[in-house]
Amino acid sequence: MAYKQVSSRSGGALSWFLQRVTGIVLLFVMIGHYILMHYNIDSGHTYDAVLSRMQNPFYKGLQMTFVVLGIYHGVNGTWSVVRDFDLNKSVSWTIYALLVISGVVFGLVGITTLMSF
Amino acid sequence: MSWIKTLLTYEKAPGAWSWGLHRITGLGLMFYLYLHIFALTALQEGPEAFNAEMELFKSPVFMLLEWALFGLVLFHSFNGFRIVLIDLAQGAKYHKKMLYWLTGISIALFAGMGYVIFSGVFH
Amino acid sequence: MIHKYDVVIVGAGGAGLQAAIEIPTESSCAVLTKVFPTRSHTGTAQGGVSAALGNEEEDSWEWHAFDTVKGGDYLGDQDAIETMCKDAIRAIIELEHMGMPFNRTPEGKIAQRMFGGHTANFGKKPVRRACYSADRTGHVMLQTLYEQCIKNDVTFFSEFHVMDLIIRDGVCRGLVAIEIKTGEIHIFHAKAVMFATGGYGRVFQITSNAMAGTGDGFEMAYRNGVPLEDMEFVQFHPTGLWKLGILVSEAARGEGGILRNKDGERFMERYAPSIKDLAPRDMVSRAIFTEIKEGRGIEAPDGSFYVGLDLTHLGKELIEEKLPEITGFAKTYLGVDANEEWIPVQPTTHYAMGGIPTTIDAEVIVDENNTTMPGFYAAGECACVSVHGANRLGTNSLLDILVFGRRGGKKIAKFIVNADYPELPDDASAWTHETIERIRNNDNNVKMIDVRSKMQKTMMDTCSVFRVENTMKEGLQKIKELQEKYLLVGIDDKSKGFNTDLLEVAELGSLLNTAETIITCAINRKESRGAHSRDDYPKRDDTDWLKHSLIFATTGSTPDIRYKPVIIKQFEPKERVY
Amino acid sequence: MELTVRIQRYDPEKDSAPHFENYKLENVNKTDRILDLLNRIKWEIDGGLTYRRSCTHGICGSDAVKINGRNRLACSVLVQDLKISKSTIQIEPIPALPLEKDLLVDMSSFFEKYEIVKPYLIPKDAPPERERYQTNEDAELLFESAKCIQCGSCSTSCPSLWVNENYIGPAAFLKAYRFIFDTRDDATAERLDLIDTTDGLWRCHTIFNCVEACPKEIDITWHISQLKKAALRREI
Repeated sequence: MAYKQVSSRSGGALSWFLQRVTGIVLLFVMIGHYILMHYNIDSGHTYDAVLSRMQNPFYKGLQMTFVVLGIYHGVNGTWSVVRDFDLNKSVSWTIYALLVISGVVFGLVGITTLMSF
Repeated sequence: MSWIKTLLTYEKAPGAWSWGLHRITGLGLMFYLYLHIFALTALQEGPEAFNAEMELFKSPVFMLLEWALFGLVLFHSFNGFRIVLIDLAQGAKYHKKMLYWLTGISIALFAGMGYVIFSGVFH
Repeated sequence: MIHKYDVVIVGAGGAGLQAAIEIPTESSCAVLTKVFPTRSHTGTAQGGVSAALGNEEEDSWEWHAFDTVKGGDYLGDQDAIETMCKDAIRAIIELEHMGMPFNRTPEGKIAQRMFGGHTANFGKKPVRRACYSADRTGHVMLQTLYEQCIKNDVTFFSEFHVMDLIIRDGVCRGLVAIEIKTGEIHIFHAKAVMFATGGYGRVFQITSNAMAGTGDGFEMAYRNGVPLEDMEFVQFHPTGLWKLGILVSEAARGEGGILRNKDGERFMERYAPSIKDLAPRDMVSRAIFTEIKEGRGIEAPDGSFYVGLDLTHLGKELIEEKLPEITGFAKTYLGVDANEEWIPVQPTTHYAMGGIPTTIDAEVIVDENNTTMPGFYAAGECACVSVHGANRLGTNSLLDILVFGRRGGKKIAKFIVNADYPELPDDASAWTHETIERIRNNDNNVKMIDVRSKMQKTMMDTCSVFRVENTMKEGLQKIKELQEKYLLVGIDDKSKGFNTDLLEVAELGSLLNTAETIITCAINRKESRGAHSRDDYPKRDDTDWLKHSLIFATTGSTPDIRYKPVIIKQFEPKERVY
Repeated sequence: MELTVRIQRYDPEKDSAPHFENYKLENVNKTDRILDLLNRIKWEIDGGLTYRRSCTHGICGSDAVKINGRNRLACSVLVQDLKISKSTIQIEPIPALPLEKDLLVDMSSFFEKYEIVKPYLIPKDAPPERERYQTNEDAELLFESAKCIQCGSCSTSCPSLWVNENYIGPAAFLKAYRFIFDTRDDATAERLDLIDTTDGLWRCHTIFNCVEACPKEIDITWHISQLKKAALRREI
């Protein structure tokens, strides 16, 4: 193998760091989500219960953060798994595009759902 | 694809296990997150649709799945925390110890969650 | 395949790399090595490299020169020793500038430690002269020099096994090598060839040397009519790991380690009252063998004997900081925790004081009148300048390769400017082809391993620390028989690429011929001096033997031995006591 | 004791694919090095067995092989150090590098990567007359990384290399660390540029296979984490 050196900074540092930052934030959001949404005395899961919770801006904000950061962390994480492989450019760009599009789509769906109340 | 053979035959130390599981749980959670978001779109279709869906989740099978999901969340969060300590603090020097401790705590929490889910205290 | 290079350096240890760095980039230079450069044996040096920097206490290059002369039992050439000790300071500073990581003093200078035979004020007391990097000095030095070669874009031919020199009419014209990967024979046509091929430790059974240390350079030169100087002087390092021979650095004693016999006695007090355990290596090795002979050795489960190297009083912290590698070896290979127990040690074949005779500029000398051979240079362990005389002081080998590797490189750089490529003979690779064909076509009835282990055992039994005429003569006889047998040795592996089976047989040829020169010279020198200790001639004899021996190959069965005077400058020979 | 050594053999001039051969050895001591076993097989049974070796005590870095599923130096592991099931020791070449013959692999890509991190001191100023001063603490920061013997155990144990042959790998990172954290060196940014790439630092996922494999017990992952932080620091 003649080694191909790709020099020039490629911004790996930032996405690597953001992955860690979002991870830590998600850790707390997750705890919040679990306790507030699922496991407390009045965490009903009926339509009405959910609806009434969603009126609370704090809850809403928390869910919004969860959706956005969760999707970012997930897409970025999956991309880093994909990037480990020595794929040819077109394949990796396709996967990248699919990941980004899916993230955007599901992000929008999630946000729309949240905003519809 | 010879890497698969290498991966399978090479001795896996705790670090390698945690890496593998972190990836698997991560991808699993990613998938679940999309599913979760998709499921919640039922909220827009009105109370009947949503409540019907919620009933589904109360079945024992889904309770098991919920418990398993919590397992993924636990491992991925705690191991993620460990990775952050390795990368940004001096965690590399204590990585195995951390893994053993976090695994211990996770198992305890996982058991606790099992009780919570199946006893139905919060339902 | 024929390559043309201004300079071809054989060996990528300290001397070879240091020489390569000195060749200007305008000239073409190739470094050939049978192992990858960073695998060279320089990397196993542990304790330090000496220079009178005076960083820890007062020191001077003259004291260093005196110690080297006295350590070598007055056989060293004092002009060369002077050159080396003076240049040492520059050499170390230059290494530091190249980025070698050293241990440091509290003020941030290069730290120095004590080492065997290095004293202040002409033998008054031990002095801190060895610059070091924990006990990996050689390793980091080799790395640093290799790094500089990468920086200078030196051309390496790694895993090329050099088989033969091309010398015709007293002129060196290049060499013949096998590319290990393909098995192909390459001819390197050169204006200048430098040998930096290292030692021959594998001639003996117990050795600290790498398996690559098979004396190829010595033998190739000798076979092609170049004499070998002072081959009888073989250094036995007193502290090799018991049975394995793996080196336990003298730094262990420099940091305060003590040798003890089975009664727990610090026996070196009896042999060298003033500097005790820090006496030169030849003395300590003899002392250990004497202790064992007189029944004060420690018996091992298998009935062999060793002595103990006691580091238990040094403290965990010092051991971890300054001697981590060797205590690691003791742990890995013998299961001995040096913090708690004595390390079992025994003398191990370590270093060749003798070798290809050279001037102080690494030009190879071909006779007793100091005539040099155009285009042939040698430096490092395979060369004999001679700075080590009859016994090398610890840390001086790393210094030797730096100083004379560099001087050789500089001399070559000057030489090639005006030199033309000498004509290449048609039969340049004939010997190599014949040898390979012979080995390939032999029936595999005589096994390489049988011949080699018999040779190693013979050398160990007849020509190690204590030597007697009769046994040595028997030894020589056996070596000659083995040389006959060697011609019948065959191989299992008939493939071309990576045929290590074939190369090991070729190396055996080098080992046997080198062994012959060692034992022949040892029989010839009828005195005891430095590492050459004769039971039948226990005294040093300056009247008859204050001279270098040069062994020449002849067409007959007995080699020719001639002599060359020792250069004495400011230090007149005196009795050697410590 | 009696022992079976199962060795992967491959002679490109004869075999189409690698295969395993078993060698029965008698009178094996539990304190024998694995290299001693290989030597015995080569010298007594089959001279064709091919592998690299030189110093025999873990400092030249020639004989990294995969022993019982993990990269180790054959000369630094004794029989007693291995968990041996069914009295068999399995020896294969280190993974992920092109196989040449038997246990011998082509290490050229490994060394190419070593060279790209500019593995030599690059100081800004001309050298002073005497040594550059450095505190012992600063010097000791380098010692662990300077222990590296380039045996290749670490890089070839890394899953990131298994799936991407362009991955620069732990050994080269360690060399980069050796200079980036040397107080005498002034080419930090230049060197970081070379490893702060998509095939560089960010493919390290702290798997610790390198640390497990390193025969010199270097905490390579720790060293890489220092490099990652250095690369990050200049971004934020």
